[in-house]
Amino acid sequence: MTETATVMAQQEVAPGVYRMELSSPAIAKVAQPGQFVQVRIFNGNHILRRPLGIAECDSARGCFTMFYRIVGSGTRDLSLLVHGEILNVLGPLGHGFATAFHHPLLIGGGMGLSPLLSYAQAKRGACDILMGGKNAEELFWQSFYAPYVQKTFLTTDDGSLGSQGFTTTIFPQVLKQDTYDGVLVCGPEIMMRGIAKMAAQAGIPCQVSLEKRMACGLGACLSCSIDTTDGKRKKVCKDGPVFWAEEVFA
Amino acid sequence: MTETATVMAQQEVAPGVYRMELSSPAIAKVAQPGQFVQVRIFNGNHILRRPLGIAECDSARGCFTMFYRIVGSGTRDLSLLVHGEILNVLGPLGHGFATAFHHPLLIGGGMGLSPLLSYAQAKRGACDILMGGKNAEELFWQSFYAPYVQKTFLTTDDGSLGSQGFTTTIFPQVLKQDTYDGVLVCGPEIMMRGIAKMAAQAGIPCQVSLEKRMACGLGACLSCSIDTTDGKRKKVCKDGPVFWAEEVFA
Amino acid sequence: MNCVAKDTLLATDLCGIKMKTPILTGSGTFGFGEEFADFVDLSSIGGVVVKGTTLKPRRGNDGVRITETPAGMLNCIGLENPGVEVFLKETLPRIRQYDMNVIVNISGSSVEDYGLLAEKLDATDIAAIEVNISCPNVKEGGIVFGTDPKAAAAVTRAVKSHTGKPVIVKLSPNVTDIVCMAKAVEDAGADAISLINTLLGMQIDIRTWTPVLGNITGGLSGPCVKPVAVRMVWQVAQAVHVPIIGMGGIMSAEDAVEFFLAGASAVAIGTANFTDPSCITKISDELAAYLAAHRLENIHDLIGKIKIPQKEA
Amino acid sequence: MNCVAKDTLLATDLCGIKMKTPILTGSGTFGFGEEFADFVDLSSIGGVVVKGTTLKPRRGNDGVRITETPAGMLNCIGLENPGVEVFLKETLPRIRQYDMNVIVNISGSSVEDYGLLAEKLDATDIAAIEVNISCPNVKEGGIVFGTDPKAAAAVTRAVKSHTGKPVIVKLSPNVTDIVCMAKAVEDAGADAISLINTLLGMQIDIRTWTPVLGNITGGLSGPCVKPVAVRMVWQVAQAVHVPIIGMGGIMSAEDAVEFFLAGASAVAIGTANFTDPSCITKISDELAAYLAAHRLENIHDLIGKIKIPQKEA
Ligand SMILES: Cc1cc2nc3c(=O)[nH]c(=O)nc-3n(C[C@H](O)[C@H](O)[C@H](O)COP(=O)(O)OP(=O)(O)OC[C@H]3O[C@@H](n4cnc5c(N)ncnc54)[C@H](O)[C@@H]3O)c2cc1C
Ligand SMILES: Cc1cc2nc3c(=O)[nH]c(=O)nc-3n(C[C@H](O)[C@H](O)[C@H](O)COP(=O)(O)OP(=O)(O)OC[C@H]3O[C@@H](n4cnc5c(N)ncnc54)[C@H](O)[C@@H]3O)c2cc1C
Ligand SMILES: Cc1cc2nc3c(=O)[nH]c(=O)nc-3n(C[C@H](O)[C@H](O)[C@H](O)COP(=O)(O)O)c2cc1C
Ligand SMILES: Cc1cc2nc3c(=O)[nH]c(=O)nc-3n(C[C@H](O)[C@H](O)[C@H](O)COP(=O)(O)O)c2cc1C
Ligand code: FES
Ligand code: FES
Repeated sequence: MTETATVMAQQEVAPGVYRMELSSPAIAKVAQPGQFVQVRIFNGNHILRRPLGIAECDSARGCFTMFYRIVGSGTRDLSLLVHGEILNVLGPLGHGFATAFHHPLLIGGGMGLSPLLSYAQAKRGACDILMGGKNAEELFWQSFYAPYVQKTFLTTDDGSLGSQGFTTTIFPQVLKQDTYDGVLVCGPEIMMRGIAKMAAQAGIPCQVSLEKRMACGLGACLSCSIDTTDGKRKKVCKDGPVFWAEEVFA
Repeated sequence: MTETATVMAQQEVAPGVYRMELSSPAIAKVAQPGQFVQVRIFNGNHILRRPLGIAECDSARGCFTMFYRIVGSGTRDLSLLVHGEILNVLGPLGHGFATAFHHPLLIGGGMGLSPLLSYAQAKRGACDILMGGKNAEELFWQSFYAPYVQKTFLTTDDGSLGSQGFTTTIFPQVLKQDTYDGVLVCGPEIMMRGIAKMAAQAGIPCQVSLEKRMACGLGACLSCSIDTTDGKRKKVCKDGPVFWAEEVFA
Repeated sequence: MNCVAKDTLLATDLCGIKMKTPILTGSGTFGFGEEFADFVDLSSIGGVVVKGTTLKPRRGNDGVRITETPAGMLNCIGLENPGVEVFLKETLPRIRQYDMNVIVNISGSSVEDYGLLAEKLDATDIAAIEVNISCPNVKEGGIVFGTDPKAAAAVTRAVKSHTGKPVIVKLSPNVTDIVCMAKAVEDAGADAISLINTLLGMQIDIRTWTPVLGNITGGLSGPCVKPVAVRMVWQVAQAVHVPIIGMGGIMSAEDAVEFFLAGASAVAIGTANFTDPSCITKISDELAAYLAAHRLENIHDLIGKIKIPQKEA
Repeated sequence: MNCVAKDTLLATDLCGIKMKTPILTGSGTFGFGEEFADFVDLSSIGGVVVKGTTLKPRRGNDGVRITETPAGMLNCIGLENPGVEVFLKETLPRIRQYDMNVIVNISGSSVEDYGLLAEKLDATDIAAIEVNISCPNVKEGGIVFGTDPKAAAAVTRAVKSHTGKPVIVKLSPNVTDIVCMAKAVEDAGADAISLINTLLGMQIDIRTWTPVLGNITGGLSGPCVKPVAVRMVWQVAQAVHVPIIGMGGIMSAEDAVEFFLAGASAVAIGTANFTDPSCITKISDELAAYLAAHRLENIHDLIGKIKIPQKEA
């Protein structure tokens, strides 16, 4: 469905990273953790919508939030919107994370922490989070996760917060500290591949959330096709964005 | 010169007709009656600027106003701007009306009344105005002219205000009532031609203000070329928009 | 406006295809129709031109497949499709439920391919075949046929001789003389002509110094190409007798009206489906409103009705 | 950044023309330069390509000459110009004061016209001649020469044989095979190639049902055509050895960088001058800043430096 959504709040949470809250009751009501929306910016500059993950959902207030980083003209124009302005939102789209886990470990890097947040929120108290970023600044996410997760593990490339390294560096240690029945990952592909491999070795089910440029978001245009390990073609927008790791990583 | 101008006020003065006040000190300082500006709307939808006449000028406050009718996408987008938003203005452009007249009659139809207003204002108390419109609603101009002119003559196509007919219908009568040393006309071409012919017969110097679609506004692109009666080509943007009637109407 | 009025205003017949509206979807932008079923009542539109179909399945191009451009987009999907056999066995039976005109867009790498595809599709209940000789994104996409009038005619004849269905030939705008191409396929028996496919374009990432698209170049579509498309429809309409399906940048009923005035008998909506998935319904409604406001009784009263002012002596 | 740095970064030599920046103005969009003297320091830019000049004066087309389109515009000025004699006697002496590279864009209706124009211009101090074989708006605008490689070569040879000045040939994008056109004019002696002139387009007024433009069709320019222009520059750069002047929709230094990466040795700014009359200065400054930020020493380090990823096996 498409819905005209009003910007309720917008705030720069870290340099170049914004959190936008939208009033969008129909979408907020049915969204599942890991799903995304395709936003249409009405300033006349954009023929294509932009896919953004749903980060937090407040179905009672009819609102949801998105976190995004400015990387080009669409996200820049988005960042200029102020309270009361409108967007059009198509969604919720795609398949989110499996919800059957009891105590999953969420692993996110960069903006990948956005869709995972919706999972932490939906499974309040069930998850631990392992988050990685370039530096302390990029880990502003802590405060957003705090209300929903049990344990938080931090890594930064430069060691300015948590342990130095990547999420893949400390993942084995984290696994030793607790028993997880699932690992849900979202971040750069190289990180997801790394985690998926280790999770498989540890025998823990693993889901990953992929990104590909999208036009329709509905499975029609084939902009977002990927190869799956069984030799088929799948569409990130419709069959994903969340896949079982073994479906997509050989 | 180009200047970034702030919208100080915007108001719908008649159905589909807007008056916009811009803070634009550099332009307000030097603008001559009958000159125009090329406005650039910053919403990403417009490659070309739009030419609009300068209607009132307040050099002390550094502001000028424009009146425009919504006829297409540019004027529509202009009408959506609110106090505090910005435009870019290129101008003042072209040659305005001759200022040497002592008691000229201004004749305007429709949006042609906009550039004439700047003349009435500049020659405070010197001019009479003959205005024509489809109906009473279109003659909202009266109140804007009132502070600056001596006599006001009104005609409407439907007779709902002033005498019924066109400005050309009552022009001969108006000429009998007073002695004018010049006639300055702006409106539909057919009206300007009619008035110019009668003014010539009456032996009164006549100036007309023309409109042609414009791209550069600087005499460079030749979008706005017209034929003159001496067989030359002139540019409305640079050589005009005001011409002596005999220069352009055979 | 009530439904009856709308139906009468927009109903049309395009080389034998009965259509509720003269508005189709552009191949490759609307999947098989079913993907848009939540947004559009598929039985109420003119028809769905499905994604380009080839003899064998194709996985399409690698890397980035779309990118936005000023007032448009580039794509290099590369004709990813399950192949005609899967289409016939799985897709067609599945989409039958929507009660819509299905037009199948076909691409081949040889004249024989086109003939074979036509033969296979002939035995079905599809409404028509659209012959794509203009896909700029794959060598096998027929673009070689789309730039040479003789080859285009050969493909057209091959398709015509293998099917009794209406055959629509979709031309490439990347040619010097579109009229010559149109005449060649008309003479070869085309029942209608689709205009335009995408213009060949390219975008370069100035951060990485690499082409943005995986296939380096791609096809340009959207409002940016509309002036070129309207011009080609107008040129071709004066030269051929078969109906034209106009497309290229239609975002609104106003845009569609330009194509009808230029001489298109129907239009197709492509890129706009990405901007607004229910736009085809809105465009139909607004088109009906435009016709009503102009006191026209049917879309035919608009087709080719452009008035060309006579030059003064 | 100080001026010295900017000068070294942008200074270039284009087939013998010494230019302070690799940025020219597009013919027909910048008059004779003088109209923009209040907005641009004319002596500091690469050069001014003046409005298309013909043997005889031309009054151009009647009616509406420009209209806006999505991310672009159509024009049908129709080569209005005072003729080469007036240009030589009045314009050229007048604009000499600006100390700028003057490149004269010429159009003719026969091969002889082009030869004659070149001969007349040869005796002056202009920097180069740009041969327009691509104006879509007048029969005499050379478009017939612009779509046929043999005719294009003949025009090029005629100009070359009448002048010792650098000869730039400006090609039309309205062709099936731009590479073939480029090679033809290179073989005929062109010293450089300008790409692209406008795409032929059309707009219809849906209120009056008439074409918006007085000449019915017009030339499309502006950001909407940029993907097509970049693609053509890239294709031609791989096939010819002479330098290319790239143009079509450049609004910013980022846009210009795309053209340089694709293989243009210089660029020209057209339509953008209407959006912002001082844009050429801003684009030069931003281009210098881009080069500095990428630690490049001169614009040459950017030209043709696109990286084409190797396809995986
Ligand atoms: C399912 C999904 C969910 C996403 N969720 C988020 C999120 O929650 N927060 C967030 O910051 N980003 C998210 N992204 C990425 C986001 O869509 C892009 O950053 C955005 O579209 C860029 O738009 P732009 O106009 O600013 O950039 P453009 O100027 O269009 O491009 C700049 C760069 O952004 C990347 N990009 C452009 N379009 C896309 C696209 N459609 N998908 C992926 N990358 C793209 C490319 O690398 C490109 O070089 C998500 C992407 C997908 C597919
Ligand atoms: C020197 C000059 C002064 C002007 N002063 C005023 C003024 O004070 N108030 C006012 O309301 N209008 C004025 N105009 C007309 C005004 O420029 C157009 O109405 C405006 O540009 C239309 O823009 P648009 O995007 O809304 O319309 P578009 O969608 O571009 O076109 C709609 C219609 O407007 C007309 N039009 C479009 N562009 C122009 C243009 N550049 N010049 C003339 N007509 C055009 C055409 O008839 C067209 O069919 C003036 C024009 C000129 C040349
Ligand atoms: C993503 C995408 C995929 C396309 N795939 C096809 C195709 O498979 N076959 C075809 O004939 N045209 C294809 N086209 C072209 C469109 O059908 C249409 O001709 C073109 O996009 C112009 O219309 P538009 O501007 O409304 O999109 C495709 C266009 C897009 C944008
Ligand atoms: C109003 C206008 C007039 C033009 N006149 C000429 C001309 O006389 N000769 C020529 O070779 N090109 C002419 N052109 C084409 C431009 O020089 C340029 O090739 C084209 O507009 C693409 O660049 P742009 O998108 O930056 O404008 C003209 C373009 C415009 C918009
Ligand atoms: S974005 Fe269109 S199929 Fe996925
Ligand atoms: S608008 Fe360019 S010359 Fe008048």
